Amino acid sequence: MSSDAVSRAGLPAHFFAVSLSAGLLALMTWFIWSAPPVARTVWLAGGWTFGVLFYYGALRYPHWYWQTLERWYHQLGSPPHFYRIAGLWLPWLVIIATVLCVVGVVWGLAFAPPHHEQGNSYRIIYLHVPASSAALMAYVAMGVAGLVALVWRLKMAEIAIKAIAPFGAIMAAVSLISGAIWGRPTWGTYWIWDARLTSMLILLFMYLGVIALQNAIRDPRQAGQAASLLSVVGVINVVIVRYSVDWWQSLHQGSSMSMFGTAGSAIHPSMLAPLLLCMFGTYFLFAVTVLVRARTEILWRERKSAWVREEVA
Amino acid sequence: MHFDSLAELWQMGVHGPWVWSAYGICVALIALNVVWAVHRGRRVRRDIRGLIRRQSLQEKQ
Amino acid sequence: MNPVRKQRLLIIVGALAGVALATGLLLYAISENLNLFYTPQQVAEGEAPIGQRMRVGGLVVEGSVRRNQETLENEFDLTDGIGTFTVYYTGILPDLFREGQGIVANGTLASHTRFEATEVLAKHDEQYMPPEVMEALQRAGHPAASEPGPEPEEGVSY
Amino acid sequence: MSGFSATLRREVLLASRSPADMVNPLFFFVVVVSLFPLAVPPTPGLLEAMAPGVVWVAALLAVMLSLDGLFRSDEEAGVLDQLLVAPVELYFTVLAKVLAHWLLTGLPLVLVAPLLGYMLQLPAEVLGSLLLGLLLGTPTLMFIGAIGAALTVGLRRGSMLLALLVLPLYIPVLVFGAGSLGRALEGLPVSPVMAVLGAMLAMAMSLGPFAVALGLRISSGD
Repeated sequence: MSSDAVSRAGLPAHFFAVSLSAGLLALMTWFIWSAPPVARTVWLAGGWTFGVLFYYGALRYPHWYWQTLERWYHQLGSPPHFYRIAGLWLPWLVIIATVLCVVGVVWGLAFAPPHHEQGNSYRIIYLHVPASSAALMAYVAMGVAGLVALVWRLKMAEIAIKAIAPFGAIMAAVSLISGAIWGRPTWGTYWIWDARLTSMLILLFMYLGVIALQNAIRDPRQAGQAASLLSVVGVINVVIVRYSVDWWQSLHQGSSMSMFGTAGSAIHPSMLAPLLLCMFGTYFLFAVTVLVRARTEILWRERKSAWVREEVA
Repeated sequence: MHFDSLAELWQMGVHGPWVWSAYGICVALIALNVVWAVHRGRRVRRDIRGLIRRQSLQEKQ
Repeated sequence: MNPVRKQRLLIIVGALAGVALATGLLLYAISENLNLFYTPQQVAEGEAPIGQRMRVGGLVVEGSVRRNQETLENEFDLTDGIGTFTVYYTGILPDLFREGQGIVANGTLASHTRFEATEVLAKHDEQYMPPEVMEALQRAGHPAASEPGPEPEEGVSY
Repeated sequence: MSGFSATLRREVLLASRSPADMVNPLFFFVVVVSLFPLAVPPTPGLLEAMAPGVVWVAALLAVMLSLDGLFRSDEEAGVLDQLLVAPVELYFTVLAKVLAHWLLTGLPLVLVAPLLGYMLQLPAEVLGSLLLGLLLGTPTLMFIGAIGAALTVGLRRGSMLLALLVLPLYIPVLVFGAGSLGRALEGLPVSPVMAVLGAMLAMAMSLGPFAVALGLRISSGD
C-alpha cells in the first residue's frame, strides 16, 4: 500500500483499518482456538482464503479499499447511519438465527444418535457449547470495542459495549446452568471448582460488573468510557483467572472432568453437524440482540435530534 | 428420528428430566433476553414520543 | 529535554521495566514446573523428585490391576508408552476407572518405580461417538476407540 | 520526581492527622481473622487447613474496604481536579498515592499477619511464606483496587459497586496468595508461586497507574 493512499484516505481510515484487522485477528484466533477439530479446519481454510483475497485486493486496488474503509468508518461511526443499516439487516438476521437455532436444536434433540457412554444426556451439548462459546466471544468483542472506545472515543463502540453486556451475561448464565444440569448425570455433581467452570463464573461476574457500572453513572458518555476501561481490564483478568485456577487446582483436585480433553479428540460428523448449526445460530442470535439493543440505545442518546423525532413519529 | 415415539423422545432413556429441564430453563432465559431487549426498545420509543408531545405542548402555551 | 517529555520517557521506561520483570519472573515460575505434574516418562528418567507430593497421569496398563476387596488396597501400573511405574492406592477407585483408561493420581513418589497415591481420578472419555460407530472402531482396532490420550492437560474443552 | 515525593509527603501528613483511617483496616483484618476460630468446630487440623484462605480473604477485604476512600476525600475537597490539570503526569501522582496508602494501611496489616498465623495454629516454618506472600500480594491488591476506586469516585453508594467491580479482579491474587501458603504447609517449595505473585505485582505497579489515571479522568468527566 502506498503511503500516498494512506495520506489521501486520512488518519481515521488508517486507524479503522488497524482496529478492524486487530478485531478480526482476535476473533479468528479465538474461533480457531475454541473450535472442535473439524470446524477448526474449516475456519482455518476460510480464514486463509479470506485473508489472501483481502490482502491481494488491498495491494491491487489500494484506493478503492481505503475509500471503502473510510466510508465504513464514517457510516459505522455515525449513529443515524448505523441505525438505518441495522434496521435493514435485522429482519434477515432474525430469520437466519431462528432457522439455524430451531433446526439445530430439533436435529440435536431428536435425530442425532446418542453418545456411546453418556447416552442421551449429552444432548445438552447443543445448548451448552454454543452458549459457552457465545459468552466468551461476546467478551472478546466487548474488550475490542472497549479498546476502540478508549483510544478513539468512538461513540458507537461505547454503545456496542452497552448492547453486548446483557447478552453475554445471559449466555454465561445459560452456560453455567446447562453445564451444571449436564454435570449431575455425567460427573455425579452439579458443580466443581474446575478452571473452566470457575473462569465462566468470573466471566459472569465481570459482565454483571460492567452492567452495574453502566447503570450507576448518569452521563452516558462517562458511563460508556468507564465500562470500556473495565471491560479491557476484565479481558486480562479472565485470561489470568483461567490459568491461575488451572495451576492452583492441579495441586488439589485434578481437572479430570474435562470433556473434549485431548487435541486429538473426535466428535462424530452426525453429532457435529447439528452442533455447528446451533453455534452459528447462536452467533446470529448475538447479532440480533446486540443490534436491537444498540438501536434502542442510539435512539435514547440522540432523542433530541431531528432524525430520531422523524423516526419515532 | 432416533426415537421411535414422542414418549420416548420425552423420556430419553433415563436422562429426560436432565435434558428437558436444561433446555426449558435455558431457552426461557434466552427468550427472556430477546423479549427484554425488544420491550426496552418499545418503551424508549414511547418515552421519546412522550417527550416530543410535551415539548410541542409547551411550545403552544 | 522539557520536563513533560522527561516525565513521559520515565513512565515508558518504568512500565517497560515492570513488564520485563514480570515476564522474567513468570518464565522462572514456569521453568520450575509450577503445577508439579509428571508423566511416566519423566518419572522413569528420574526427573521427578522422590519424596515430594506431586501429580502423575497416564494410562492404566491392561491386566496390571490387582485389587484386594478386604483391605481396599489396589495396585496397578501406569504408562505413557515410554515409562512405566506402579501406583499403590488404598481406597475405592472411581467408577470410570478401567484398564487402558487414562487416570490422574495425587501422591508421593516413593522410588522411581513406586508411587503412593492419596487420590486417584478417572479421566473422562473425550470421544463423541454414537455407540455403533464406537463398536465398529473397536472391532477394527482403531486407536481412537481404545486410547483416550494420556495427556489431557492441553486442548479445547467445554 | 518532585511531584511524586510531594504527593507522598502530603499523603503521609494527612494520614498522621487522622490515624483512625489508618488503623481501621488493621482492626478489621484482626477481628475478621479471629472470628473464624470461634465459628469453626475445633476439629484438629481443620483450622490449619483453612488458615491460608481465611488470612488471604480477610486481607483482601480489608484492602478493598480501605480503598473506598482513596480518592473520595480528594474529590470532595476539589484537590482531584487540581491534580488532573497539574503539570505533573497523573501517573506519578497515582503511583505515589497508592504507594503511600499501602505504606500506611497495607504494611501494618502484613506485619501483624504472623501473629494471626500463630493464632490460627500455623506452624512457625510457614510464617515466613505468609509474610512474604502478603508483602507481594497486598500492594498488587491496592493497585488493582485503585482502578475500581477511580471509576466509582464520584458515585453515591460507590462502596457496594466497588466490591462488585474489584472482587472478580482480585481472584488471581487470592488464588496464588493462598496457594503459596498452602504449598508451604505441604512442605513444597514456594519460590515459583512467589515469583508469580511478584510478576503480578510488577505488572500491577507498572501498568495499573495508567488505568487508574484513565479512570480518574473518566470519572471527573474530562
